[in-house]
Amino acid sequence: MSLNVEHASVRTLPSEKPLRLLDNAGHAVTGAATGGFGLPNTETLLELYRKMVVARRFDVQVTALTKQGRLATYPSAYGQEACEIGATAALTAQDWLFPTYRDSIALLTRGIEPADILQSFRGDWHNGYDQNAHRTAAQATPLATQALHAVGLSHAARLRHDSIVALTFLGDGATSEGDAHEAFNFAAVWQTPTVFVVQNNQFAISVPLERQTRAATLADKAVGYGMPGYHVDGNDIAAMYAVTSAAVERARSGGGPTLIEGVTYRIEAHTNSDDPTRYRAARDVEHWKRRDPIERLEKFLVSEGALTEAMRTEITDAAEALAARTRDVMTTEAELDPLELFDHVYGRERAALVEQRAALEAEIAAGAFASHEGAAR
Amino acid sequence: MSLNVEHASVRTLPSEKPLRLLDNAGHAVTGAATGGFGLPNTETLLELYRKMVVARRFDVQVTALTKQGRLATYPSAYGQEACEIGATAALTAQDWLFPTYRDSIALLTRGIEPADILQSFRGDWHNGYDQNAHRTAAQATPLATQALHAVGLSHAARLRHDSIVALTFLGDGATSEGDAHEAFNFAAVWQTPTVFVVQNNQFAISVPLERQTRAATLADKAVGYGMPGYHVDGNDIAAMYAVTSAAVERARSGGGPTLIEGVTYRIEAHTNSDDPTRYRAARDVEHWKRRDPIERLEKFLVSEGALTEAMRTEITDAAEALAARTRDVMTTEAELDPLELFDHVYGRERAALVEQRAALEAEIAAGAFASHEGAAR
Amino acid sequence: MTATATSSPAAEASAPTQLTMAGALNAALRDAMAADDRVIVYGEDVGPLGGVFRVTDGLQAEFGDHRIWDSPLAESGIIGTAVGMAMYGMRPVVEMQFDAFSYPAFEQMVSHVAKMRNRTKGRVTLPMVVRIPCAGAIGGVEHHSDSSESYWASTPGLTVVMPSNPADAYSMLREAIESDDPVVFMEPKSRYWSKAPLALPVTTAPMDRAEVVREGTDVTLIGYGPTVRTALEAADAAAAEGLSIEVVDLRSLSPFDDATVSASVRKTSRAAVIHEAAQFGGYGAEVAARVTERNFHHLAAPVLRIAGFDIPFPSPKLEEYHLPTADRVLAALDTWEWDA
Amino acid sequence: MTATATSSPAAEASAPTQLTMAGALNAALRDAMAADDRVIVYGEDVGPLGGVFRVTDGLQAEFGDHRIWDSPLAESGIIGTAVGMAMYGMRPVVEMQFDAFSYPAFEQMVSHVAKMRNRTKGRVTLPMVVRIPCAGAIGGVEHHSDSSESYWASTPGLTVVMPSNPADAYSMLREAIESDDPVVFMEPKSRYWSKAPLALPVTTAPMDRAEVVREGTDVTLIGYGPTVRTALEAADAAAAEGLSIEVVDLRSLSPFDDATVSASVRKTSRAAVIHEAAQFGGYGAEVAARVTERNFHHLAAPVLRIAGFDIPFPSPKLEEYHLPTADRVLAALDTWEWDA
Ligand SMILES: Cc1ncc(C[n+]2csc(CCOP(=O)(O)OP(=O)(O)O)c2C)c(N)n1
Ligand SMILES: Cc1ncc(C[n+]2csc(CCOP(=O)(O)OP(=O)(O)O)c2C)c(N)n1
Ligand SMILES: [Mg+2]
Ligand SMILES: [Mg+2]
Repeated sequence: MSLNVEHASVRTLPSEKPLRLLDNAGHAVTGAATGGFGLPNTETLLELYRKMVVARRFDVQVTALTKQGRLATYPSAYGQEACEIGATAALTAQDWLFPTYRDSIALLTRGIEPADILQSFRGDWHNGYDQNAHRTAAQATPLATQALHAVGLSHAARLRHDSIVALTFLGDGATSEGDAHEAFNFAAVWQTPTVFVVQNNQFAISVPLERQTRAATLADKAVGYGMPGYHVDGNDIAAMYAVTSAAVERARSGGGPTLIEGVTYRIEAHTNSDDPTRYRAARDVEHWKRRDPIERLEKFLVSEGALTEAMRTEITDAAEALAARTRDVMTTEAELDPLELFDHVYGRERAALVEQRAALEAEIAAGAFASHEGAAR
Repeated sequence: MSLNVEHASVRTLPSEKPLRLLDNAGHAVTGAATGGFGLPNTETLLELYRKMVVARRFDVQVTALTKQGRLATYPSAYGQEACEIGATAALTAQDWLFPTYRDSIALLTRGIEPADILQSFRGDWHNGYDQNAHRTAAQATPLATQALHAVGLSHAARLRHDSIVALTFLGDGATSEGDAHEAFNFAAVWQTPTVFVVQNNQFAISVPLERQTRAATLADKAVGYGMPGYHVDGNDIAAMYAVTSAAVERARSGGGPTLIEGVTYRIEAHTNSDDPTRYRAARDVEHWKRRDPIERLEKFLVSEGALTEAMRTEITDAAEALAARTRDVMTTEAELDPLELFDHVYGRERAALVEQRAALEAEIAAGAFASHEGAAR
Repeated sequence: MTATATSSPAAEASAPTQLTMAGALNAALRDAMAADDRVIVYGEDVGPLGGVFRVTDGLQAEFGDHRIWDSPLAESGIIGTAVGMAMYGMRPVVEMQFDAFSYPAFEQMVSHVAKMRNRTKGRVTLPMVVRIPCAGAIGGVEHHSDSSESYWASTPGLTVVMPSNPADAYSMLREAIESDDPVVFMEPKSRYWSKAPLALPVTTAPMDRAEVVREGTDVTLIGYGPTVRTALEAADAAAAEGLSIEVVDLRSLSPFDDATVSASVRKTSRAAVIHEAAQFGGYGAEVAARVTERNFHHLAAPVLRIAGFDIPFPSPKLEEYHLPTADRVLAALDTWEWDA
Repeated sequence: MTATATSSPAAEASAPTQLTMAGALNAALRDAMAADDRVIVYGEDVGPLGGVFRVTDGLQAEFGDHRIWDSPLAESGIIGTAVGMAMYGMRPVVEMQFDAFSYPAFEQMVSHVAKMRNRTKGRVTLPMVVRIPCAGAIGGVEHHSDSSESYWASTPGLTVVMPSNPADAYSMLREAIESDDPVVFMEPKSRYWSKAPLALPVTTAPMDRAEVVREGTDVTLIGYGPTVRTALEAADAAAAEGLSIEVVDLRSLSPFDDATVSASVRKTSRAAVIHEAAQFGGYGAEVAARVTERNFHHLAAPVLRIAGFDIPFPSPKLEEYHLPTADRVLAALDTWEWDA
């Protein structure tokens, strides 16, 4: 493969009205508003519905646990389920996901255990799951930085003729960072198999979108990189799934990167330590609650007769079981070994760290830490 | 003034064919290709012509002096005169210019003395002219960083109801840097009176444009920030001047920033230490030499009967006089005072620097530096 | 081109009230903004929210969004535009939300903020303040507890200060804003909620001076920001055992107040420096090196460094093992050959 | 997911020829690329141009543009994508064109490159090398002569090395590329054209070891990169005056080879460290601090630092006043109380 690029560059403006396959009442949309994308089949929609319900329950549970002081922090994705899950479900298990702190429910969708997802938010260790096993990078906090990692990994795969795709989530706020720009540009120039999903949830902590950009849509940014951009109703999981699936397929077949903006809303506070009453009106939140992504799909599935009572019960039970499991793990204290602090800084042993480790070990043995009375190993 | 922004954002794609008012044969262009811009009047064009001729002579002179070892380095703007001067001439003396290392001839156009421009390239001091007197920032080397300074300064002016404009130059390569993106975005969100002029000279040192972007034009980037973008023939000074003047006026009247791409070519090596034979063909350079910006305007002015022989002689004489002055100052060694190294690090005196200054003074007095035998003050 | 200042009558001194460091900083910003309309404030979430630590609380309501506003989310953009604002004559006070989120602005800080005066031979000065909530001990998740001070302090052209208490916080921030040189103003997060009775406006020692905050005769403990309290706790505990510890609060990391520190060390003949940052290449290295250079023949023992381990900052549940404590300080002093 | 290595037969040792440091680095890259096809090289101008210092000369012609290519002009992009490449199992070797142009990548370096292994409990490692042509003394204009080593060396999680001669350049770069930890590989620009007779492949001491490059009994001079030569010059000059100087080439800045350095210092009882970077907060502070901590009672005098002034790097015509010279080193040694 040569890295020489052909000169064709995509130069189409995304639709100013967000693409949509299901309207807020749960009716299938037809015509131009769909951007030519077709509704996923019922089986797929049922699976997406299940994933959203389970994720919502998880998210609500974790927020509750956080309020009880069980977690150091938790950035909720309540209301963003269609974006998070619609996009994530478009990946295969071989593909890579590069998530942010916001995207815990996407991790859940990748099959990662609650206990492992929440290790970082509980404060046990910075990251708690096996990145390689799940092909899911550690949740990134420094904004937009992970987008470059996604570009690099997917380019490496392409160099190896390994047809995987990397998808990364970005917030609306994160699009302002230099790294977002550099990631879009590297991906476009190198034509890497990368999908950028901007979850435009209208806020960066307290800062509303109009202080973040003057672009008509965040998807418009794609034009400046010569890549396709899609402006999508981010509370319509059918649209998010369809558009992302197409982007993933294009990437997989050598067609390069895509920028997708999902227009959604952050229903909860930024994190538990935030106070949104300082910067937004309750009625705005109410407005968006009436555009709930789960209800929308539910209405459609019910109207289609696809979602039975039995299914609902089964899904609710599964969600409750997961919530219970989450409560259980979060109410059991993890065994932490402070000496492990020294074990993963370098692969090669360093004399200075061996010394420091020994010093801490001696302190612990001497009972310097209440939480470790006599517990030194 | 409130910082609240209205929601209108510009969402028009720049023309894919560069805007042009004079074609390469020096004929006035009519119709859509002009983008509706009108040809500047003859007086203005004559003045621009004169500035280009003088600048070219200066640039050639400095390159020659550099080859003689009189300067540490010199990034030539040969071939980019229409961009450099067309854009710069659109400013008033009250406006600010934020140039890069490439833009020495723009400085000349601002009335800065050759000796002061060249202090940095000769290696005397990092910058040699009075930034405030000329409202021209120090030439920036870290790419794209100065664009943010331009945004900040012009925003400050706007906050003070001071109707000045800041114009900054960027290279095609520099548009890949995160700072370019952040500058475009801050300017657009704050609606600052800033004009960004990207001189697309096809190369970033050795790296050609197609490895830098996949966008159809660099001006397309404007769309992603909701600001107007113009794709202009950068070897047509009439177009560069007209488009920049309009952007400056829009900025001055509160209409916000503009991104202008001037398509041009770097005829010389990146700097004297570069070897362009390694990465581009001589015939490409020849092709662009036949699109010389000065010749183009000259043909037009001659065909219009506006440029007389007497004028030509007068302009050539002025150019030669400047070249002679440049040779003179560059062949006289500047008096440098090494103790000044300590004088401009902080405004407030620091004991450690006083000590270090005294130590150097003693070394010099003791004859430690051949170049300073007994010359300590 | 240069913005001119408006001045309002000097604020009347108020009766002492209990004020947190966050409150003192808020008052300093308010008073500076009232005194000089060239003072403008921006950053991430500093507007309606009042900053994630509420240091800018209420200021937008009071001064309007042309004096204090939320910028787009980009740190290099914040610092880079502040350079331009300062060139115009404004006095921008910008906030980096946490140490680690100042890193995207590193190039602007090192290549421009630090160098502008020098490269222009003093013609262009940058009267700007970069506020950085710093360090750990607040149970912050990943990237929220870095100690970035040595990056800044080792960069010629920057002035770097860190208050340890509400009175200094007020006084030093006012002075930083009035300075014609750019100042990196570091605010120890774990001290934001520490209180002191204060009558504002208060003027403490100049911000480039270290202060002896507790006198002693046997050992000099050098701290700054959050570790001044650690040093004082160690001094208390040591006093009970008959060891007299002098505590120096550096306050200014760049410049370093050699006179005050050397005087103390020459008196006690023993010194140790305490900081949260990793020991290797941390700010304590400079302290130890220069104290030793200047006072070698007065020292009875090597200058010790009690610092974080040479590891990335730990997760919340493990930070207590990493951070220097009074016990750890005292244990370190025990390693000296006291009879040497 | 993990890229697997192809291996080619080990290169045959060649007959010694004169090689510059740039040439040795070029050979190391060529041999590493030939030996392991996971090794890829990219950065600004590294392709057809062969790098502004010609360190990658000829490599694209030899290995093709899927192994070595020009990236867009964005340093954070270069480092950030290299993180992703390394996660996949590649072994990217990327170039920052000059020290000062690595600063836009500071966040990626500090928050990701340095921390990835730690934050993932060792599950994700980053076998990548960041090459940085460093320091001054080549008459470079503004921003082309910075010494950034203390920023990197003080960041836990990074390994930082700097060769001072062609043989080490070859051997250490090969070792850095083979390392599973990310390595900041600093190349002193002023030594690029220094020559030595070399038979390749050459293996010198492991890259985490300091080396005594000249034995002596009276003073230990500690240098790295460009200042090793300065130290050797000083040693030559001092020898004429009957002073026996031992010279240690640190080679590795992080980790620091305490064993080698302390052994030398205990023998000579006097030490000085030399570097180009500003003294305040420079790498020499760590050297002085730890050498003193570990050898205080063996030291007859304070550890000296002969370093750049605490100023931004000067313009070409003034750099000679700033850079440490052998004369300045010898003058500094004269400040010691030699009879103490
Ligand atoms: C480089 C950087 N700067 C600042 C922060 C602090 N911070 C954390 S989240 C956040 C807002 C992000 O907004 P957005 O990108 O829209 O994502 P959201 O939280 O809405 O999902 C900020 C400013 C950070 N994490 N990284
Ligand atoms: C941040 C940064 N990275 C790298 C460099 C080194 N460098 C100097 S000029 C240049 C090429 C710039 O190309 P372009 O922006 O197109 O401007 P031109 O030189 O063509 O005018 C490079 C890579 C730099 N000055 N700053
Ligand atoms: Mg958001
Ligand atoms: Mg260019």
